[in-house]
Amino acid sequence: MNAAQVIFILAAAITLFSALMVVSVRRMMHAALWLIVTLLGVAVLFVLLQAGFFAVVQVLFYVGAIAILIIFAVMLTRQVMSEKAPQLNRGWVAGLGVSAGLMVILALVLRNFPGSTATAVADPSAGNAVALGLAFSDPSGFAIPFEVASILLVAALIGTIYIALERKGGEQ
Amino acid sequence: MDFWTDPYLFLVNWLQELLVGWGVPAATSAFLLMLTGAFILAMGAMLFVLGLIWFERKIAGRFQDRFGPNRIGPWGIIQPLADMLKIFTKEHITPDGVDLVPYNLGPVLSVAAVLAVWAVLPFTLSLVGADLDVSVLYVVAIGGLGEIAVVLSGWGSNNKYALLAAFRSVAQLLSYEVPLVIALLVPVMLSGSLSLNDIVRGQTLPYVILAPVAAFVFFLTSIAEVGRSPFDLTEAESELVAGFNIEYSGLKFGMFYVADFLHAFTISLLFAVLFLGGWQGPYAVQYPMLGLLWFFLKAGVVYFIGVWMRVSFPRFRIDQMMAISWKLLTPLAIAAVILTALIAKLIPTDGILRTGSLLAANLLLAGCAMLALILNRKKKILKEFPLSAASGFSVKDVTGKTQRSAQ
Amino acid sequence: MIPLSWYLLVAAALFCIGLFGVLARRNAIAILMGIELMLNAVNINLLAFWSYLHHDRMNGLVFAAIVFAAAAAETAVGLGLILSVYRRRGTVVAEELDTMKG
Amino acid sequence: MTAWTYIGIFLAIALALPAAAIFISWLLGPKKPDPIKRSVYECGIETVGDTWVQFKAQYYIFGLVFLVFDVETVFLFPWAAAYNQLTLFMVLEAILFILILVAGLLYAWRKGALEWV
Repeated sequence: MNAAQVIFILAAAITLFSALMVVSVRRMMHAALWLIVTLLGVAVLFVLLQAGFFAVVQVLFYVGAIAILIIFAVMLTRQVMSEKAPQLNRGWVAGLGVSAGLMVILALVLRNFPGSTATAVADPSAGNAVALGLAFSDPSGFAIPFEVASILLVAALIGTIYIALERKGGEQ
Repeated sequence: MDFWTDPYLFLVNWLQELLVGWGVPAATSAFLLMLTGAFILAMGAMLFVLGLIWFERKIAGRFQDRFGPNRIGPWGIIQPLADMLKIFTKEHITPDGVDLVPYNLGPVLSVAAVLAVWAVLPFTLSLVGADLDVSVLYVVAIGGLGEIAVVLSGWGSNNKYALLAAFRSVAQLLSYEVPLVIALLVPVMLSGSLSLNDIVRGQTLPYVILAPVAAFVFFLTSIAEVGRSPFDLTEAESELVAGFNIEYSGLKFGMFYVADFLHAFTISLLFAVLFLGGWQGPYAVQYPMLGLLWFFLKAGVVYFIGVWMRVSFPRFRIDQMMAISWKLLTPLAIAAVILTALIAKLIPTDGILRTGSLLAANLLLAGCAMLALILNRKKKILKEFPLSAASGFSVKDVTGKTQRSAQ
Repeated sequence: MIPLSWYLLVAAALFCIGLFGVLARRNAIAILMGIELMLNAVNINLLAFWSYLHHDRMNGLVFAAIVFAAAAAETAVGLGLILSVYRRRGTVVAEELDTMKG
Repeated sequence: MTAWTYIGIFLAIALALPAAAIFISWLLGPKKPDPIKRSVYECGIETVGDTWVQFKAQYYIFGLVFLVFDVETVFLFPWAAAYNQLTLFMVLEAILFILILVAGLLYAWRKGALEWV
């Protein structure tokens, strides 16, 4: 039970507990704050996987941008009455059944997955950002996804501005 | 490596041998040393703020032609300590309907978000907290946590004005983080690594000479990120009462105050690391402790300029502030990145030619930005006072129609 | 050391919690948060496989970076839609948006 | 890995120090609760309605443009870190990446999304 395993168990417990709170807590603002705790827990898991760049990007991007955007959205659509109404729709039992079933299936698949006993973690230096940068830019590597990602982002930007911007003219 | 050349490393090794001598296994002794080192650094930063408060109040006094604190102790040195003791014994008033966890977590997280930056700052050749290979991004990510602290305290205090002020402040922080992050690309490109330590080692020639535009953008955006001087709309007295920290009293309010000062000095440390060459200086390699002196001197100069701006500039309106970030600083930062990327690749060999062309390109870019500003200003003036109505002045009445005055 | 199966189990659990959030919550923004959890679970899996089995090739890392971009685009457009629906219908509860129902 | 353990320790201490200071100050400070003292500060006027305020979509638009430019940095920082080993063609690729995103910014500028209404 060395230090890494203790940290892993702690981080995994915090992540899963706060994820459960995200889906079950009544008030939307609290759900958003629990989501931030989940994202920080996942960042700790990335550190344990020797992917330091992704841990920092996770905190910078998810906690710094997406969580704040969700909090803005929660603020923009606040209604006093909807907080008291039941937060789960009628078919929530079916939803619980489906996800529990999926969990059992995944556990079975993992049990006889050959690689799951692999423990040898190779040298940590291979996964740093410079190697990723090279992979992203050399044409034989992943240059195409690099450019497609920017087109995807601009499309999302233009689409959302077109939708969300209050046009001065007739709205309803 | 005896005591005189590098006291820090000598001390660490001596302690290490001492602990191992007592039979403490190597791993735990390294852990203990790390723990004490981190504790000393954190306590040092918190106590450093007291000196900072005194330094700023004295300088602000001098700018406004008055003495600043001089009652307690010689030149008022003990004044911040007296303030601290007073605020330590103040009552904590918690208003009703407060959301306890976010309310109390807000001030703690805002100080922790600033303190955590000190973990990766390269103080000297050997004295580095954590030699992280992604420390530039770590610093920006910790800035993101500061925004979460603002949201927590704004939401937790269950006060309409605090909530509104918190979101205006977050909107400002967000729109100023974009040019900050883009301007950070330039030092990373010039030094070829994401680690602050390598950036400082690569700066035999400070990057402020190679990329002055990026340095200017970084300086302005980091001051806006702290929420001080011209960009301090969020807790301006004339605006929304006292911003998001209305409902805090006693030391919790004191914590926001400490976070504000510590953050102001941390950005000057960062500016010194990224653009002024950190501990680089004469004899800094042979005697690393001397590097610490250069580092804090450079940061002090940048901090002085920050205080200078804070005292002399009027406050920006919120739409002006947003316009500056999106319409001036972001295009400027993007242009600086593209310019540096192209030129540093076309002239790969280090030397006068490369620095000269980089400097020229940056100055050219700054000139174009100035020109664009002037033309835009002229266009705006012309729109309001069209030349055609030179004979009589045109007055817009309530309905917006232009009435021509009598000749 | 930590065997790979631990990571895969945690990722699977996170994915199922996210799935439950999507299926059972009435508020559209809570559904979006559920989707965020599922995307994070995918990221954990990608990085776990990269870190344990294919440390030399960059596929896992590049895929995880693209998941970041996809999550950004998805959240931006999703929240934009929710806001404009809220402005027009005045409600954010997913069940009441049934004008397309036959 | 030792760097990350140091970061972990430092974050724990950075959270513990202010919390300890506030706790000590809570112990030292006087505790005289008083209903008037505990009422929400509203420049002296009674608060009207619960604390919820209708926001403009302006906040969301700024958050959105920030989100897109934040992801841009996720892709550009590895490229900037590997800058010394890149050829000119690769540099032009990244500049194309930046120009595409600048097109998005210009669209937002033209549509007036960046105005603070």
